[in-house]
Amino acid sequence: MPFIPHTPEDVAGMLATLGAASIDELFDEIPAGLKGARLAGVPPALSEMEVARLLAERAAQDGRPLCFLGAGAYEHHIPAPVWAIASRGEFYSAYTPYQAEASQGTLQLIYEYQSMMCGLTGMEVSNASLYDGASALAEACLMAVRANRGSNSRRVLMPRTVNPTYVQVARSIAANQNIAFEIVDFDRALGRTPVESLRAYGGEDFAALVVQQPNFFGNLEEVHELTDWAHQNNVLLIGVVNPISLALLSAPGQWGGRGADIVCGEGQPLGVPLASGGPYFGFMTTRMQYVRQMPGRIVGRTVDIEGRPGFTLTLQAREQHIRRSKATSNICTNQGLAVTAATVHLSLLGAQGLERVAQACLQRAHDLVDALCRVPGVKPAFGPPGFHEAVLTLDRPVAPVLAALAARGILGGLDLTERYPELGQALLVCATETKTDADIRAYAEALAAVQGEGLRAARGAA
Amino acid sequence: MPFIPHTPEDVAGMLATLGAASIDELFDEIPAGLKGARLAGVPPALSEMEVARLLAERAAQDGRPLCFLGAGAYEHHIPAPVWAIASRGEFYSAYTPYQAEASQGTLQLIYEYQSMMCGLTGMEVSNASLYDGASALAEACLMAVRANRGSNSRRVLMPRTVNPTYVQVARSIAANQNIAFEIVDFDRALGRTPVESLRAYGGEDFAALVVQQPNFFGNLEEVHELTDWAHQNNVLLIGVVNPISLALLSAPGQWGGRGADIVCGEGQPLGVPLASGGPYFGFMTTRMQYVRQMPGRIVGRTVDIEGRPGFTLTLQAREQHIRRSKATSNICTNQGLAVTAATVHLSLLGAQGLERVAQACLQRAHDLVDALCRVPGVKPAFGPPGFHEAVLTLDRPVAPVLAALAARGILGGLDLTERYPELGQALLVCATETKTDADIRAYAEALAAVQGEGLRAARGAA
Amino acid sequence: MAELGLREPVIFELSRPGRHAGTQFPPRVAGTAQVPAHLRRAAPPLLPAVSELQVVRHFTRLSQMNFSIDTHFYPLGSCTMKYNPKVCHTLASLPEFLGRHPLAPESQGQGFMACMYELQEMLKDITGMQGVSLTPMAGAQGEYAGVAMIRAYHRAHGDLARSEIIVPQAAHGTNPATATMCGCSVREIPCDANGDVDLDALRAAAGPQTAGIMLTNPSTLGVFERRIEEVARIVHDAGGLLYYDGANLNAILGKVRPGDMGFDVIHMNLHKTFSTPHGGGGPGSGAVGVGARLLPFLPIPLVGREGGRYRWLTEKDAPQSIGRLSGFAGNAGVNLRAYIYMRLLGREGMIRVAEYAALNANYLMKRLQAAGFEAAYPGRRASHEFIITLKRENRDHDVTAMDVAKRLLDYGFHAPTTYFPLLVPECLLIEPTETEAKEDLDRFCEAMSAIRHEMAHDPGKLSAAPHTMPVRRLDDVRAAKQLDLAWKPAA
Amino acid sequence: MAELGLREPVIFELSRPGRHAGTQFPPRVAGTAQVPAHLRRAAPPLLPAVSELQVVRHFTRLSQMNFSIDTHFYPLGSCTMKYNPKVCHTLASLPEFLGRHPLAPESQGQGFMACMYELQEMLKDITGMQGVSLTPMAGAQGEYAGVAMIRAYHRAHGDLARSEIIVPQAAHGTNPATATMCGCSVREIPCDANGDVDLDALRAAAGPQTAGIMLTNPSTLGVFERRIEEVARIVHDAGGLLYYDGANLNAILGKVRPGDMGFDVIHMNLHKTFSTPHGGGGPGSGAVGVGARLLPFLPIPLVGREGGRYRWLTEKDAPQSIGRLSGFAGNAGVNLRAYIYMRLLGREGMIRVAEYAALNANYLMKRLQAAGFEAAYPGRRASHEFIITLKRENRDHDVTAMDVAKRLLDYGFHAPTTYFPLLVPECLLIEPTETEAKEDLDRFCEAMSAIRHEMAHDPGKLSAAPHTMPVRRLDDVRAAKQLDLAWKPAA
Ligand SMILES: Cc1ncc(COP(=O)(O)O)c(C=O)c1O
Ligand SMILES: Cc1ncc(COP(=O)(O)O)c(C=O)c1O
Repeated sequence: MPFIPHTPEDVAGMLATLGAASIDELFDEIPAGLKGARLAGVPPALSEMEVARLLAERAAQDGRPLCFLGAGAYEHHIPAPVWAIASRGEFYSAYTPYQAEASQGTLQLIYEYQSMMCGLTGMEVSNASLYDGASALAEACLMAVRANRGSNSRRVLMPRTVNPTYVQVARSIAANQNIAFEIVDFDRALGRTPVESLRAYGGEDFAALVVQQPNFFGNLEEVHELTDWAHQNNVLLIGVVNPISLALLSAPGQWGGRGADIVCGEGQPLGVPLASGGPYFGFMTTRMQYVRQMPGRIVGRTVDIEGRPGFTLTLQAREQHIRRSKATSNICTNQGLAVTAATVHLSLLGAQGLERVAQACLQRAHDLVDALCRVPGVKPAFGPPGFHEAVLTLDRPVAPVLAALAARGILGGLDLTERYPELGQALLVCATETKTDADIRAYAEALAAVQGEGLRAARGAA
Repeated sequence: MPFIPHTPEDVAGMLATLGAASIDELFDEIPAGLKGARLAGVPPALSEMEVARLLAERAAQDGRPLCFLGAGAYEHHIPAPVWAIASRGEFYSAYTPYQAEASQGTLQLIYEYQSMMCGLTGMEVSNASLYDGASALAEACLMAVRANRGSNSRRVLMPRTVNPTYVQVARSIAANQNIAFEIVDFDRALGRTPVESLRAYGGEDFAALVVQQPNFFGNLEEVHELTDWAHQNNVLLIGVVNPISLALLSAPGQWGGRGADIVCGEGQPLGVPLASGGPYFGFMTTRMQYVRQMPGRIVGRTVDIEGRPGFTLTLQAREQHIRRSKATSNICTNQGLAVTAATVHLSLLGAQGLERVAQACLQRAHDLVDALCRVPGVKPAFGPPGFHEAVLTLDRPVAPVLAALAARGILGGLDLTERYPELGQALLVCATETKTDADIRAYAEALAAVQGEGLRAARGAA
Repeated sequence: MAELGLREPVIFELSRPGRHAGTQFPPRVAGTAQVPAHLRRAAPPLLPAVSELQVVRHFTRLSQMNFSIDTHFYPLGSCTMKYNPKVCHTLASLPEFLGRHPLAPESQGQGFMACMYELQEMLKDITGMQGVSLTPMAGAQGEYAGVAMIRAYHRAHGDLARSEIIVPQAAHGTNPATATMCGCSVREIPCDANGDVDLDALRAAAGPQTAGIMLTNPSTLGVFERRIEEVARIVHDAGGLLYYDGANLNAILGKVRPGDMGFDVIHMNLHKTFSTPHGGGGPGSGAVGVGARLLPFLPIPLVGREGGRYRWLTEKDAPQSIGRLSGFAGNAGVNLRAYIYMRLLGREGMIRVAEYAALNANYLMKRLQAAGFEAAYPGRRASHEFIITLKRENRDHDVTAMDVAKRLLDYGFHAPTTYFPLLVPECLLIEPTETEAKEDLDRFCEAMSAIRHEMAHDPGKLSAAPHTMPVRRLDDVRAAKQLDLAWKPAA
Repeated sequence: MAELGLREPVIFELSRPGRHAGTQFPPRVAGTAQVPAHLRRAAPPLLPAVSELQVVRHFTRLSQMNFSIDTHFYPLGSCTMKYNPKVCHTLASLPEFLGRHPLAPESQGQGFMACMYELQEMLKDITGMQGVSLTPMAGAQGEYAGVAMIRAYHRAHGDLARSEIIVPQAAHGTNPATATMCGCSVREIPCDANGDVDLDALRAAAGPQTAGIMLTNPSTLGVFERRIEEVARIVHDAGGLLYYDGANLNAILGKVRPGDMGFDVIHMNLHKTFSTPHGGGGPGSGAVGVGARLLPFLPIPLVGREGGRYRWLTEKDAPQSIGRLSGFAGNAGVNLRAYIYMRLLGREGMIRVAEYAALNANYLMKRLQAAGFEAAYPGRRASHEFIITLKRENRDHDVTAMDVAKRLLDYGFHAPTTYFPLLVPECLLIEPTETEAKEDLDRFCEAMSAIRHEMAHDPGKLSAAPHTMPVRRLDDVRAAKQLDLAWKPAA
């Protein structure tokens, strides 16, 4: 029987011990009328060999196009040791480390992870992960409302330069607690959130201001000014950051005079494959003063009865299994395995490697924008890219161009036309350190060809 | 520095300890005139990311054709746990288990492996592996010459139904010790070695007779008769067997009245990927009475000073590191990792699974021969396949047919024309449990198309 | 210098300035792109500087300090720690799957989407539901989705007053926490002495303020709620909806379907029943299934099928959806693993899961009872799990459930869940799962018997346990008081 | 019942009739194909019947009983236990590489063959040779190929009397064993007190019967043969050829080339210098390189390049070849790993290997000397390895090199090579390799000092060591006397 080790003798012996005539008898407390599921919709069992072949065929269907898509999920080199280690059975098949003494491996790893995330973001404490970047922002908003003792507001200032999907998710999760988002517009020329646009909200009461750095367009926000404005107005500052970019960019803990209050983001760039969108992991760091408002698991270092250092889950009084309806969040299972990968990843890169990656991402985005904007009809929407993404505008509808590129094996970026109509026929493109000169050239040539075809088609039609 | 952990401070401190001014000084015993290699032929270092991309491109070049090639290397389903376990660092990156107490994992595994190989072959003792099937046959011949106390001969009877490459390898390795092979012909109709063909050698002195079961053509030898003949003539019987086939076929230990004396073969079918031919592993089992003539490592079970069972390398007095020029073989490093895979593989399949695989291989070969022989111009060279291989004859030269099939993504088999000219335009095809009805149909259709094209081309030319 | 222990320094202690794993750095790219000075990072982040071998060795050694399914029997109740087939990971890690960008066009996703579509369909059939969404990223988020749908449903019907969620005392902590997170208030109701819901209390609680009830059946008491149809009637009659916490689906797979019991919505912990890994704390996947009434509210995206092609269903297709809960489409890779597992099990295999999970649980309960342990609900069948209460042992020998848990580690077994559900004193919630062999259950019984013997004859062994782990018992109080949550370089 | 130890039953003890890992069985195939009755197996083979979880758990637990590079410092002399980059395994395991049949046509092998061709070229350059064959499957088989080529060369020149191989005493056991295997006789010559070859003895040994000399330089004494040019002259003048045992190439990579020293043929242990894994006893790869004289004799197949395409060179291209040594083309996957490693190192990286290997060895030797240990060749530079002799400690405290080796395990270090080379009494051959950090060398010194202290103050600790491993010291004599080489079911 697949995965079931019982021999006929085992079963007979066990039933005898139970004084039961059949296994089915063990289900005799289920009302007879309810019992029995035919599972007609579940196909018969396949052997591993057959499943392997099926999945290999499905995978082959999806191919391996050259990817210039970003928008929240980024292709990076993942060192081979990362998943060699994360796939080890002792990490892969362990539960949440409830029995600390039998889980020191996972616990020490999480402690190291927390330390690294604090280091990266310049904050004092980190949790052990949230589901993903989008839901982490939702949790950050909920947390800010709880944590901001100086405010009674359930309103959060949300710039339009924040990833629109994140805003959707934050809304899905926070709206049920009557938390509202005040949308803040951006500067059309610069593609960022001018502190002036906040001035309008001066005397009003808000729990928090969200700032994404680099923002959804790949541009850099004036984080220092924005943070200072927030603090001057009793508003907590939630930073949404790309962890790779932090090798180059000001740590949120150093934003403005006092630093951000809550920092969150998507951990995927740290060793987690694109993989159709998950499992990724959300990270969250904050000041020590807010630690009891933080959602999620936290690991602490302590000592055993012999005084030797060891690690354990701590501050569990915030959590659902202890505090139940009064917990800081309902989160329980989080993203341990992805965190394992990220911890190995960060250990391999270190500050120096991360900086090399970040610098390459910055440069590659510049190179990409330069190359694409040499194609007739393509223009940058704003200035040069702030990190690895940028918005371009085309002289024609974006969707057919992307479809034509896809047919040539190139994922050309994200069509922004619906989400940001004010930008016109806009396209968000991305290049990370994985892209070579040849890749960028291939995209530019394909785009030129597609634009040219369009031109010819248009001429033909005229 | 790639893989080197030394910081500048480390280096300075270490050189200071050594009283050396530079690392280069440590090489001052090398005559000056010899020193210095420019390594102009070695390209500059690449990052892991670049190497990964290069290798992915190279792999893509080679593609994944549908494979009906066998001839000593067989495509089988490899359960996912096999390499998940064999790839664990503790197995992958350990040395030969010289320090038994710190290598009980590898040692116990090898003991289990030896037990399984004894079980499969029906013999009493197994070594821990030889390089591959071909070189295992070479070692078996050398061993037989040492072990056959009743013979002074350095001659070995070698049927033509033994894999011709194995014979080449045995010759490369044994000829330098003046061991000669007497080639025994096969029955053209049945494709096997008739015991009558041996009768001619009656009164002569031979150290051993080699019998491959199933033989190179996929046919079954009359192993009982051949073994009895050997023993009647003071000749040791070396069996070359496919380990998967042993789930169905008579165990060599049961061949004839007394059983084979030395059994060897290629272990690849037991969980080792095709992988361009290696690393595979050779296995060898024998009777207890010959254990001291056996080449290779052997693990034994013993006890520690507290009486607890444990495992250790044993009978090392046979080996080069103890016996030096008088060792049974020069073999040292063997194929531990492949053995690890095989041990996991055999544990997963067990006798029942192995029998299912073997039965499927047998049936698939029948199905394949049936399907292909329905194509005009294709005929079986002998009777139905004995295991998973069979020889077909075509009505035209084989090479262009295979090339045309390859262009359609099908590896159609091995061209025997040069090796066995007496068989005419012959082709060795193979089907294992991995081949489905659809695969076999695809081959038959492609072959029909290729044969048809040939026909048309021939007609066109006429 | 001490002999070898399993102690391992914090990775920062291996760090030396100038050391690195340089092959992992990308090649330098020519160019002049720069971050404006005022936005540039002032000092490099505190990260370790170590060699690749140090990284591999450090984390390999850390891994060896874990108990896990691959190394130990792990009967952690309510967690379904069963074998995670290796092939699920192998196949989900095919390069094309790993490399697929979540926003890739549907033309580059038909293979992946086919798997997701079929998974939705299978989960519908298993639960007896009408629609399934795979996006919730763990059980708790599935619960959130479920309660949010219930709220949306009531709102859509103008039923704005329904904001109370009924939760039995035995419920998992995520249930009440979810209700709160969804802006609802929580009304806890007791269970009776047999572990069933107190129907009178339920009747009293249900009313026009009732949004719904959250129930897991079998409950976390390890017993099947026999009057489930009555429960459903009461709640439905009061205008509320029924939420099924499907974390424990392993107990009833192929035996009874939540949809048939009258539930309107269910979340499933694919990372339990469908054996995707726990990874030391995730990832999970909390797919939700709904009956007809809640169909329009399912969280997006869903995979639809039209004319043999698969496509994403989004806001436009589902305007009443409770919306998005994740940045893309949930924990896709976990869903893929669950899909693979389900194809391996097939129909027959799936039915066997509950059967052998129940057989193992009932057998182990019986044997532990025979060894002198007290079952919390001795008159009841165990489901896939059961509770032992040590209140007698606590009284007689002053040992706690925690002592027994820690001592079990020394015997080579992961401890059962302790102190949950909260309403049973000194409890151990034991879930052996179907993938463990009878011999291992027997060995576990032997260990429990040995510990029982120690209670009377060597109680210090228990209170000081564990003795053979990399650390002895840890000081949790100190951990929470003297917070040390991140490594700091020695000043 | 005992507390947890790392003991694990033999897998057959987990076996129960009727148990299996059924998902691994292929689907049943319809049909009537049968083996003739008289050739059919009588009874099923003795193999374990276990579940997939049992297999995974058993072997995972066994793995944890190993020391390995991924878990421990492993200074095993002459074995070059350095970091095996994970990426080599990952990339060699790409599905196309794993799936490629060795007899696939060249059109389905250009990618793989390009790697092999480039590997041949790099190895030529590194060794200063004219041609390289990758087919030998380990060092010893590379040696065989080398000596066989030497014999073939003499034979081709009608020089049939040359069948003696000169081997210095310090040589690895495979050297004399290989010579015998190749039908040669062995003439051992001594080394002088400094570890160099005794030139007078060499002169006396060399003559018309000399086929060649097998040498490793630096020798297994851990020192560089300084008069190598003189050695070469003597042997060449006598009409013999020079064989370089390149197992220790790690010592000289980028510093000096065997071809430049005058060697005619070399084998390389790619599994040492080029960091393919040792796998608990293989696989290896013993590629051979030759100078112009031996080019025609290289074992086949080789990869050739013509007009931008790669093709196999076989019997037809190389009629004088010593032939085939493996069923296909050697340990292709090991060669692929070596290729990947070499591309990662690149030219600069390769030169650094020897530099830092030498730095680590010399540093460790110096520190151990400072701690009171006696180096076998104190006046010499260490190469990549060096020898400590415990003859004094053996005399004064009755401790053996084996005792120290076993005790080191307790301190968390794999033991150095013991009792090899045979000519140094109570020796430890120590090879730290370049991938170990200074701190680890320092910790090793501390352990050795602690053990030194124990010799005088607690000698029983040593003679009874190890104390912390899964087993205590094993009875090797019993193992060889009461042979238990395969599991047998209890009668
Ligand atoms: C009964 C029950 N409900 C809900 C959950 C929450 O699931 P998750 O941890 O995936 O959020 C769990 C598991 O922890 C559970 O056991
Ligand atoms: C010096 C020396 N020569 C030859 C060999 C033999 O190499 P292999 O074990 O690969 O056959 C070894 C390694 O064991 C060695 O150290």
